[in-house]
Amino acid sequence: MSEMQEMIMESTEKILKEYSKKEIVNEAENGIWAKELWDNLEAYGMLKVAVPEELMGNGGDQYDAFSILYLIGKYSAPIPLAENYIVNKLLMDLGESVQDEFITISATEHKNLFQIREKDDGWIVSGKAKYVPWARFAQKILVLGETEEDTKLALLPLDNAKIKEGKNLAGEARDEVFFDNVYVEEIKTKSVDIEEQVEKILYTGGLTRSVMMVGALENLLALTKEHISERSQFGRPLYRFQAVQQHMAQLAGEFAATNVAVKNAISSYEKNPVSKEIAFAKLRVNEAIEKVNPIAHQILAAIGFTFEHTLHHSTRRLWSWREEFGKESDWEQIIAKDLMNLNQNELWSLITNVENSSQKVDVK
Amino acid sequence: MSEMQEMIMESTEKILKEYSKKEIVNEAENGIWAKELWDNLEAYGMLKVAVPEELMGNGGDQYDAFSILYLIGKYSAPIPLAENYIVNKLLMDLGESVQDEFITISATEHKNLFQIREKDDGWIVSGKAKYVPWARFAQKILVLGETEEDTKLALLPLDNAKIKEGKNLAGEARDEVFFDNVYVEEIKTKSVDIEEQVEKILYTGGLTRSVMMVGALENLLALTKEHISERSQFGRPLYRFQAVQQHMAQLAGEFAATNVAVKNAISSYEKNPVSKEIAFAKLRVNEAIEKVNPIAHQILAAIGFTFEHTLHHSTRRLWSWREEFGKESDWEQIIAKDLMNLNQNELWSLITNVENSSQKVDVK
Amino acid sequence: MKALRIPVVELPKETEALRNEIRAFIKEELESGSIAPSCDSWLCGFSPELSKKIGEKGWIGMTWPAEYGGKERTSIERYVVTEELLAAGAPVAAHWIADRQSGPLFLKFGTEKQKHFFLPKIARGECYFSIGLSEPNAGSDLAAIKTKAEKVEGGWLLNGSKIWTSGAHLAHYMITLCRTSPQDINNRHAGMSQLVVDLSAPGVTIRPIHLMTGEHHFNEVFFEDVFIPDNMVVGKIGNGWAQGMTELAYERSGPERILSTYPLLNELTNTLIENKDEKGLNEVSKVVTRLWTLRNMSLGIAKLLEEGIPSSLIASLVKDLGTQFEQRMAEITRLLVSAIPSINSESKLEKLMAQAMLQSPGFTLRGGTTEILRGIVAKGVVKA
Amino acid sequence: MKALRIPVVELPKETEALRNEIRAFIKEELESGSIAPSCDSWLCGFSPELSKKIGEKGWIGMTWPAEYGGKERTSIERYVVTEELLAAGAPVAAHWIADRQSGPLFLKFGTEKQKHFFLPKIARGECYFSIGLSEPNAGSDLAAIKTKAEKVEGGWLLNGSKIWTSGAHLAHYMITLCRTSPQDINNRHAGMSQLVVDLSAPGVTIRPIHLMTGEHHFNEVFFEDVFIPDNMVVGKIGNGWAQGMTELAYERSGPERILSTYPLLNELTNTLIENKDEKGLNEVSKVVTRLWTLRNMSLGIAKLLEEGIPSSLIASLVKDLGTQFEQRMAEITRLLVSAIPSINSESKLEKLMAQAMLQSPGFTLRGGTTEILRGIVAKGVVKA
Repeated sequence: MSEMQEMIMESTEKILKEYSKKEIVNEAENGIWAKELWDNLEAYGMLKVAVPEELMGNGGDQYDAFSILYLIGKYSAPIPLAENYIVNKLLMDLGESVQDEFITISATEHKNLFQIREKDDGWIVSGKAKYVPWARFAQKILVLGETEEDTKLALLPLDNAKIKEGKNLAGEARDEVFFDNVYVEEIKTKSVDIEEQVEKILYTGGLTRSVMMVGALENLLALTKEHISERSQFGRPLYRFQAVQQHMAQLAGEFAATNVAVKNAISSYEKNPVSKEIAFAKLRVNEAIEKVNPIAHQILAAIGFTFEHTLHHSTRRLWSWREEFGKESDWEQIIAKDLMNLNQNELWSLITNVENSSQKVDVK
Repeated sequence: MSEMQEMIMESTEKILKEYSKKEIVNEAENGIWAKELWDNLEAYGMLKVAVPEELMGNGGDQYDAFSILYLIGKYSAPIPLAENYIVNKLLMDLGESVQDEFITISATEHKNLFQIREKDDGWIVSGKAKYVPWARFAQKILVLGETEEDTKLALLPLDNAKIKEGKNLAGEARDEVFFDNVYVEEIKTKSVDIEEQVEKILYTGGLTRSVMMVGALENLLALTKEHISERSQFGRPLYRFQAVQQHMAQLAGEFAATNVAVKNAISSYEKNPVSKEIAFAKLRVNEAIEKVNPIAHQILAAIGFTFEHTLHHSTRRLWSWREEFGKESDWEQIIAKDLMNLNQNELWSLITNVENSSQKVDVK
Repeated sequence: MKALRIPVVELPKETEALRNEIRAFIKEELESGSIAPSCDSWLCGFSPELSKKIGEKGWIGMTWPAEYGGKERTSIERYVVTEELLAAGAPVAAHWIADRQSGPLFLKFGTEKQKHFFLPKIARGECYFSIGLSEPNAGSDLAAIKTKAEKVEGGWLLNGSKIWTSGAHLAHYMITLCRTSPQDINNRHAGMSQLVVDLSAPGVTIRPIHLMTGEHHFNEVFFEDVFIPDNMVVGKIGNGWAQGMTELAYERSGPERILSTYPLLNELTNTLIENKDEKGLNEVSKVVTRLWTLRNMSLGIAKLLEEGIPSSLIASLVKDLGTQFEQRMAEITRLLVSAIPSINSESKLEKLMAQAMLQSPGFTLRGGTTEILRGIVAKGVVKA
Repeated sequence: MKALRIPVVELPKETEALRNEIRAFIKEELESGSIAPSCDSWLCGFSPELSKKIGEKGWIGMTWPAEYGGKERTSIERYVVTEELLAAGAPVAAHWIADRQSGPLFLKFGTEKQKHFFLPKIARGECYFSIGLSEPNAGSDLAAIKTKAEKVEGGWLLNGSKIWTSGAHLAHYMITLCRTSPQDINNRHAGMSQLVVDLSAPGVTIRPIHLMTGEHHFNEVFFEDVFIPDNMVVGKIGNGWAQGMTELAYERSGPERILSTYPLLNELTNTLIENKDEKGLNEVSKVVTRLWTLRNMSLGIAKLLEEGIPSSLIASLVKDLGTQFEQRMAEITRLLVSAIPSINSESKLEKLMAQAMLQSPGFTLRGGTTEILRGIVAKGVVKA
């Protein structure tokens, strides 16, 4: 880590410790916007990391952005920073400046394009998006749509949209957004290839979730370690029990594995935002949860199962985030498609990232 | 258990202790027929249990037969008693007398019917059966075949068949049998419905394997218990280690579960030889192996991994038998078919075996 | 390995009529909208209305002698009733503990007066109990409890606190394990007794412990000089540990250790059948197979209990396997459907998934953790 | 949790050429029929011919100084060589221990004479070692070993026995951990030393231990007044335990803890691709994902080792995860294909399945059992 990066991490962690406390997380789950947290991150320039200054960003690279997201996960920060970064990335890649407002993004299904029709000096928009992160708090939404001429990425103001509130298992806002023939005077649109955008959203979103999940895993691990170090049972500290040790080692293993996986995926992202490493990472992280959450709750026992304790801030987020931007089956299919294109005995080339010199194959 | 049953079990166990010793099992894996074992079981009438006297059997019921098979599994007895019982059952159900020779049975795939054509005063037989249990030691083979007129169960002498020797992971003979236009003077045949026979062979065979597997599991459990009771490490008996206890409890759990499952399946068999209980039992027993074998080997460590120890007699049989007469996917499909025919909220009726009085459904 | 053999139970034909009676009852309740199926309904589904109706049907305390309001039916019949109610996800939490555990405890150890006082009320579905065992810093290690009662004239003065007592804020009484003699290091289980605490008595304070779901089922209960009259001692003073262990035998292998997430399995199966999803049903067939096996184990133990052959070994074993099964249900489901678990979803499946997932940590903790149970099983096997 | 963070390794472009060189070499060997891929080839595949060829290529002892026959290449390059050989299932058992463990031990603790004597021979693929650690009744508890050496003129007299020594019947030497001072109850690790035993010396008896597969890889080795000259002591007398533990660091997180069953995964993938089995490949994608992750962990630790930052915590952790992975491979395979594992089958897949299954118990035992490793990890995490 460079000095600059260390500074970013330190500042972020300081803000999170102050403004993403237990009580704030709990309140946010009841629908209250964590304003101070968001505003502080904004004030420190954290919302526009990894965007060049000429596009109104604050510079830095994707590694910086994902390092911040890791902390977001670790502190269960109840704000849509990941969505903000995804939108930044899409705009930036299209050569557009990033915005000052919070913009959310619609689901990634490309079967459900928004309909955008010219009318008078404005536009009529129809469409529906389910499970939109934090929509109720957003000023605008980035959607995939089609006009009479072509397919577009469109930035729609949410003022006249209907929003039906919902939430995921972690109490994070996941709303339904309806545009029912809404007249909009001005829309920013950009012609795009839909498949390509959908893929980029899925992979970028998948990577944000993977990174946040490993952050949450770090917290889970820390809480577990603290618990077994401090508590005793049958007259012995918990960490001395072999059953506890066997559990703890498995948690450590899953953390170390997912940590390596996402770091490798982040490394790949700058070169290729739809790299196979991202698919591997999200799948690997998702798979960890089935093991990790029950073990952590088993070790922390009744106490960790209470609202009072903060373990559930992490475990419920892990349960929620694994469903978002691709669950296991989605990523399995993506990877399996690559496998299907291999020649005989070529799996090893895919794993090592080195093609056999004697044969050439197109491996994404 | 009745007194009669206890006597049968005691005699069988005595024979097995004497004639299914470690050395004999090892020799059998090298292709030597366990003659004394077979002959003694024959002498005590064990080969024709569960067949009424009028069909040349020795009486008793299926519970007796399966109790004997349980011991066959427990002592890794290297003889085809299960196949012998399957053949007895098929013959008996067709009203035929059981035979004095050892008859094996061909695979259960009904796509591969043997071709039986009349010629002069005899028959010309063609066909091929893979993975036939103990074929090299059999006098005859029971196959599914077709003549010009209809489909038949046919009892073919093996004298002129070609046999290619093979074996399963437990070293049990699993041979390929070819009849290449072989002339046979006399064949016993019986017209049958092929589907029905295939189903009966699969279910009966599946039940024999399930029961033998639970027998083998008992041996595995006993060896494990003995090991942890007698051995020490780091100055403490093994059974005092919590990690060992957690393992041991899981073995005990799988044994108790599979034991109940097969007992319930045996209970159902007399009434319905293709009962859903048999499907449940084979699937449940099969599924146990993935857990049980690694745990037993882990507990017994290096010693249990040697040829010298007898643990592998059981573990290799468990690995082999789960592949025979239906692996997991086969039985899953069978059960899933029943599930597909259920009405809404009717799963509970299937599990309890009590149909909702308000609706009637055909559940096998 | 005789100790691990569980007998086959052929349910008597008569139980089919009983089963259908219960099914008809539940159907009516469902259709009238008075109940809705939910996961873990024996802990989370508190409905005095339903409990009273069930009492009226004669399905509480049904094995008890008629003189105490019982119906003198068999344990197997009781088993049928409980499993039908649980499979339907009916809210039976109110009377659950009293029926399963407190009633039998009175029958076994209580005075005639206690039996006549408590049992008929319980059987009517009007009197609810909770269990006072765990204390802060004495989770799995029950012998470490510190709550104590001192002898005073005509009774005992109780001081201390209990934690994780489910339903204490709704129940009428709590059977409380406490020390009636000072702790003895050489005999950690000596000097304990069981007292019936009236939860409305002066000196009792009940503080809610909210679960991570936000729900309130558990409580911390504090006793400050709570007077317990002598006639509210259960059994013998000093015999509390042994009595409490007997009590545990009733709770380890019942259908509630298998069926807590059954409503989800039912809904999953419904969904897959509707979608004609063969691949999904292949997976469900494994789940059904496990459930079928577990139920046969649980039933077999019920039969053994009825015959007076309790076995903490196999009961612990079934609880371990059963609660693992319950816990995996949500995980299995999410891989077979495209639904996302959400507690406020309009989809029944998504809602049940969320319940099953959020409640899942409790299954393998309550009534003996997995690790404790496996220790019991392993030691039992080595001794067997 | 810094202790659990493993760095990302970007392999230098140059390693691609090396990789392709090895692949070409293996391809030739496969095509000429001199080798056939097998599971667990680093333990079971003993081929002095191949080892010599690999030695000629400069791929044994490749990180060692040139004066001892090494090629002075990086650990990462060595990693590439070993993983390519293992992935191909090449029989590399003959030189494996000497290259991985004995050579580095000499480099670190050996005398100049020892280095000049042993290392060039090892690097040529002509000199094989085995490890003498375990003894009967001292499996995981190595501190309990009893084999001892007594000082005599000009050397030591060795008595005792070692068990589970792989390849002792084929190797030339064994590095033997033994007691050179009597057992001290207060310091169980004191008084041990490492001696090089010439396995052809008088007094050495090698008894085969056949595996349950019937194969002979392991041995029991007995020492009866075996004379070990002073110049065959490795490092310092009394420092054997510490030296031996250093040695273990080389063996815990290498590619051989991940790839023992890779030939099966490769063949499974081939089969499913050939069958255009999408569902099967979905399952394989999970396996590939795990393998990709494990490899990145293993590589990251290799980099840390190269930088002189050994960590028994993460090395143990990777060995645990890696060997679990290896062990599951046969189980995963059998559910995706209709093949039946059989050691004498004509089908490559069935044969590899049988190898992977029959060898599987060893993966999580050798070089530290799962339980021991997890203990190390847990203690490391608590201390971290």
